[in-house]
Amino acid sequence: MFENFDPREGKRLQILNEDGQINSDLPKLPMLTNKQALHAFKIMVITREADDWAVSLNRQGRMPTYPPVKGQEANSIGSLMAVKNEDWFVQAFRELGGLLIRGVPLTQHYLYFLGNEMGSFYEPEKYHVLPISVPISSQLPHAVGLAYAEQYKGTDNITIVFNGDGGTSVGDFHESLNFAGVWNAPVIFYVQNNQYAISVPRHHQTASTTIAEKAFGYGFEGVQVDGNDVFAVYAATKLAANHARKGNGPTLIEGFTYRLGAHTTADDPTRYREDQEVADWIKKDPLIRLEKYVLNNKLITEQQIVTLKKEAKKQAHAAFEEADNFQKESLDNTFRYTFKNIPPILEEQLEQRRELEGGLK
Amino acid sequence: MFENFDPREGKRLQILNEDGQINSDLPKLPMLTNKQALHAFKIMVITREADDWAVSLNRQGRMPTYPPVKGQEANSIGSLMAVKNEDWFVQAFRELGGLLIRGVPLTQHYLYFLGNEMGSFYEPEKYHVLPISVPISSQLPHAVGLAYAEQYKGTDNITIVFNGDGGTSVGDFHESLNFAGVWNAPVIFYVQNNQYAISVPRHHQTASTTIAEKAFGYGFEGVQVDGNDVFAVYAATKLAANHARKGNGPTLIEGFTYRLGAHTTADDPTRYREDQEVADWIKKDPLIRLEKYVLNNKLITEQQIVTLKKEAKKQAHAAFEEADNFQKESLDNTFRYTFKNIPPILEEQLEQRRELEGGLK
Amino acid sequence: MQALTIISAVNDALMTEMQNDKNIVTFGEDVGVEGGVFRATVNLQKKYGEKRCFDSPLAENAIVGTALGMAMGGLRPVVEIQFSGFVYPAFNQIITHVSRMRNRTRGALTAPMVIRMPYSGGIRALELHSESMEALFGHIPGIKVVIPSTPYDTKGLLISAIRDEDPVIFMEPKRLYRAFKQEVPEDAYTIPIGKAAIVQPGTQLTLISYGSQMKEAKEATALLQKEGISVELIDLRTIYPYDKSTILESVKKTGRLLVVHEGPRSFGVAAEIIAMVSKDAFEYLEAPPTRLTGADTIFPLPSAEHHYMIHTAHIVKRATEVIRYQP
Amino acid sequence: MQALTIISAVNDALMTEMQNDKNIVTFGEDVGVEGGVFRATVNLQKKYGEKRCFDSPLAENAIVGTALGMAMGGLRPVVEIQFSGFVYPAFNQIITHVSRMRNRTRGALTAPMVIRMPYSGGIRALELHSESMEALFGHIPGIKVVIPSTPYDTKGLLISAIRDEDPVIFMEPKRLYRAFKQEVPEDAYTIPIGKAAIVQPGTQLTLISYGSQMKEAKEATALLQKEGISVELIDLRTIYPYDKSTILESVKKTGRLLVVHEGPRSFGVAAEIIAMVSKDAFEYLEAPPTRLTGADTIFPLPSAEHHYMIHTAHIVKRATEVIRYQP
Ligand SMILES: Cc1ncc(C[n+]2csc(CCOP(=O)(O)OP(=O)(O)O)c2C)c(N)n1
Ligand SMILES: Cc1ncc(C[n+]2csc(CCOP(=O)(O)OP(=O)(O)O)c2C)c(N)n1
Ligand SMILES: [Mg+2]
Ligand SMILES: [Mg+2]
Repeated sequence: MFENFDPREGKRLQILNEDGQINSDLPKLPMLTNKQALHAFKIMVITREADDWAVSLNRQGRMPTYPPVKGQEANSIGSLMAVKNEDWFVQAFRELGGLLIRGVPLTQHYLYFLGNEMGSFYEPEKYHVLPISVPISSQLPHAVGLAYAEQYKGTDNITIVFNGDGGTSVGDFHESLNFAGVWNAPVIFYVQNNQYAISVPRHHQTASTTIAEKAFGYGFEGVQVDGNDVFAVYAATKLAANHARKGNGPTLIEGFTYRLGAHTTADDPTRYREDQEVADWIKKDPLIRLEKYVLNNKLITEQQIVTLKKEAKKQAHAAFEEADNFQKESLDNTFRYTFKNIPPILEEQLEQRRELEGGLK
Repeated sequence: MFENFDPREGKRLQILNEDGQINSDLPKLPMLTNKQALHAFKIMVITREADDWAVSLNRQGRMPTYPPVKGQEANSIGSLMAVKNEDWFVQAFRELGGLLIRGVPLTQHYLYFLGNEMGSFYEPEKYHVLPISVPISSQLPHAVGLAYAEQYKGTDNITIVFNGDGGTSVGDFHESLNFAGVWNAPVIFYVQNNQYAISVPRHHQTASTTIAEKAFGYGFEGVQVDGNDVFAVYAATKLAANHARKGNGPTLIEGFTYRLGAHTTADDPTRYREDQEVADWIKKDPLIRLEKYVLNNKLITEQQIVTLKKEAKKQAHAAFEEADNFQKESLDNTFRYTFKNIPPILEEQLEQRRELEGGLK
Repeated sequence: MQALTIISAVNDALMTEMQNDKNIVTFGEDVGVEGGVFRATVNLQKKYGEKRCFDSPLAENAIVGTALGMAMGGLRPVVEIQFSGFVYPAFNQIITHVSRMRNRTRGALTAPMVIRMPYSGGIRALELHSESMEALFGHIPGIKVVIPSTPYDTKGLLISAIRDEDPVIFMEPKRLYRAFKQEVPEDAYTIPIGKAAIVQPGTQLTLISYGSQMKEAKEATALLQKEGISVELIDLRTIYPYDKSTILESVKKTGRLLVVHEGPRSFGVAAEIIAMVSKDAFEYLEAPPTRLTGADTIFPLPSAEHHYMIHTAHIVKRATEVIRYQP
Repeated sequence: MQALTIISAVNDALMTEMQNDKNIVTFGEDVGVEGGVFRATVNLQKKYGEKRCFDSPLAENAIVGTALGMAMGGLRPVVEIQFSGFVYPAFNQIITHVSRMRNRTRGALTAPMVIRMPYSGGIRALELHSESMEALFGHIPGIKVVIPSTPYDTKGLLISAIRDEDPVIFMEPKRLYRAFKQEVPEDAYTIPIGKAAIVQPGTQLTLISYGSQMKEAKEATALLQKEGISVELIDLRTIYPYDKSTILESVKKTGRLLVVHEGPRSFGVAAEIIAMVSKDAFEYLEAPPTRLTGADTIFPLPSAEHHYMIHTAHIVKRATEVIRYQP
């Protein structure tokens, strides 16, 4: 389906260029409508504000370690817009935009990074989202299993799963793509290649020219898209989703992107990358170019954008306060969810712990 | 280096065809001399006899589970002839022919399958062989590490490591090829694709058309060779070895072959494969075609072959008797090699065990 | 009723439950056409089709990881690890996901799945085909670990494991796979996870074992009985969450404890049982609680495995010492 | 002499030994340019070059597996696992190869290598950044498991680990990485693996702990001392092979034992120590040997981690109970 964009020929799919213009000379591709483009923009604005706010909260000591999404938003926003609500969304950990597209409250995301397990409670019937997976790439097999289950149940739901460029080195990446190929599973592997795994640059991660080309070794297609172009991300995902839904199996999408911020708030990226590199990528910021697009196409006015950003900031602040005031997990809850029913041996430990904590209060 | 044999174009390297004829129209490739071809033949004969003997010993109850090599001999024989003695040879478990090329006594192979740890004692300075690795593909990272060590020490030694088609599904396969690519490590990955992993056919193992093409996803070349053609195996390995030795990094070689016997003596292959398939592959037997070659080229006479086979059988029988009479591992030895020096806690356990065993004698 | 071996009881449990619940799928290496290298899944593919019983590529990590995905997607996977010595590639999935999904998501997603694997030694097998490393699983919060020792228990415990809403590691004593037959009901039945069995009541010594080692434990119990020594033999059956109350009740009665298992001694199952008893039945202990276990060594290749295995006579010897102990 | 934290003692040990032995290489995720996310390997690449200190791709399994290859090839790799919660992908390499190569080959090939990793909780970290699963390693025959608790011990033990001819799992108490400084010699020195330290001699209770939990154990010892209770505090330092004789000598003197650690209780380190003591010092025990450990639960996310952690007051409470115990 991506004949015109074979990564082995050095091709990368870009629709919206850095100037906010739609590239001409492209074959026919699924396109975001104006309404969708505006929605993508709005979600990207709130994602950016929420992300920045988390980083500054961390500096204020009100938020533990947080991994910023800045610069990568188009990847999960564009791709989540290209699938339906019943399709499983398996997160890595930099998909805040996608979560908001899916309708997950921002509060929940904050709650998770505030260190509350309820941040991973995604109402299953409602969101079809898997929680953040901390061990890199270990979520990939889950996606393949979910895809199998949907196929088994005879639904037309597909699964989209994310990981990073670093994550392509992990055995799970290989095994998952391989299983998916053999099972012809309806799954999209979306790699956010943001050029670094913490401090380790992409070329220390793998010697292949692109990540997308790895797909061919598993018997299916891979495509590299400009991950800062929400149109390209949308188009590729839409094609891959249709492909999977029709029973034609998996696809690998490499979103070529950049993490503008630190790996996490505990990281100092100046140790391992050049200012110039960051400056070059800032020009490619997905938000800037989408803003140009919605303005050029008169989907919104400058003034409305100012308001939108102000609103977004407010929303982020409110969501954080809500999360911060959320009920803390109790001692009982730290035991109760180990199993469906607490076995006697654990009940006894809980009792002992209650006694210890009581004894100290 | 394998431009003319790109597996992605459906090409497979064959030099000696099933009729024992050298294919014409081939580009210039490293060729076995007559002397080498005869040596390969002799080793293949003894490998076949030794292997058959192990299988019948198992039926007689004198040999525990044994995995036959029959039909695959050319892979390890041809490739081990293409490297030098100081190059590391990392086994999977069907490389008896290669071991004999390396000069390892047949006795040692039998000893291993008789269940004696001394069967894995390969004098390090002499053989540069790693012991059989039971967990599929877990030996691959060791090969990459060895290759790194040789590079680090500044030698020109390379490493050749084997695994099976089933083994390509394991995460270690991916991680090892990936590390090797990034480190530009002097290593050859040799996959014996014998079409099955126990009962699981190759197409249930991976959806890629060939195994060889997987190499390109790691930034280096892969080639598929007729694994029943000792000339093709030799040529590909020789090219890959030179490539690695010159500092140009790894290569993946897929030997397209077939296991004529059972997976192990505990296996009944009629459960999962057709007689016709086996019959077709018997015609491609690497020994038959090499025998035709050495006869056609008058490197040996029919009579000499009869003698050779008789001698080989004798050798096998003698080697087995030697292995069977080898000193059994003592109680002390089952403890002594856990660490360089036995710690007190283990010394005490040994003492207790001595007492228990003594108490029963 | 039918007389079944342990291995056929595994197959029977799967046959029975797959009939009852169409969300059960079973897969792993060679489980489809081949029916498993030990024949545990034989005829399942024929009966239930390729979507419910099938071969996977060779990758234990992905077998467990995809099974978890299926479980979260509403299926009930029962996967086979060909030998317990090959489960280690799946450790990451087990520890970081399978055992935690319920807790991580506060119950939104769960992992009702079974990971079956043959374990235990003494069958003259290749390296890594003989180990007994159940204690590793016992230490992982969030999973249950079950080990049957009879055909009857095998069927009942496996069905319980499949019906359990939490992940269960189900370790099968391969040395006993075909060692003996026992009457096993044709219908489905369950044996509760977390309950030990008092195989033989007794008064002078509590002898605890499980799985493959139960054969020798039973023999030793019988031999000791002949010598007039009354042993209470307990089959642990569940390694986690283990049955504290049955153990404590027994030790409080006998005052003496011997725990026997194949796996390595240090940080093994016996350590846990003895630590628990030493605390909770401290005043009842009349002799040092004793372990008879495998050594902290690599399980030997076949020609020396007799140096590792625990024989009936060893149990008799240690039991006698514990019983004869006088402060 | 220099005053160092534990994390700088790690760095110092590497600096010192890499100078002494050019076969030492160190690698892992972010250990090169970045110098490790905790800065354990900072300046090593600058000083010793990219061939001796470098980043690897993100794959713990291959990090350990290639390190083993290097070790067999004559190098002395010291690899870093970024957090102990990410070591599980490497379990297969550790159990099926690293721990066995010497035994498998009857000494022809060996695995002199160190696998370093920060462990322990209480630092408000993300999931899987807080666990203490050392008991898993303790149960694997063929590896040594070392956990220091002070800067001085860190340098001495790490150098011992590097010089050891066998593989060592070196777990670093990350909660204490920067907690305090101690005088540490600039030259190389070793502290023997397998020897516990008597941190404070005492007569009424043997209190055993190690690693991250030593801080609270020391505080509790001091508090109890103020109340006139004499505690013998032992820092285990080596989990395997652990120091039986120091433990037994102490318990035989005090008659009372409390073992404290962060990791889960069941099948944990305390179980082993108590099982051993219950057998080998049975007649000396005047009170039930007691465990104070983490629970058999998933380590909570930051906002509830205080429900998991063991505080000084908890130790004081349990210690007092053990001391007050009357049969
Ligand atoms: C198995 C595992 N190893 C190490 C880590 C620590 N770690 C967290 S993020 C990260 C880098 C991930 O890089 P990449 O996959 O490119 O994702 P990115 O952070 O760039 O989005 C590492 C090494 C981890 N979480 N899991
Ligand atoms: C990790 C692991 N899983 C399972 C096994 C059991 N097993 C032994 S050989 C084998 C099949 C291997 O197939 P392949 O790699 O194609 O090699 P072949 O036997 O065909 O030479 C399996 C599944 C094993 N040894 N290791
Ligand atoms: Mg990245
Ligand atoms: Mg094969």
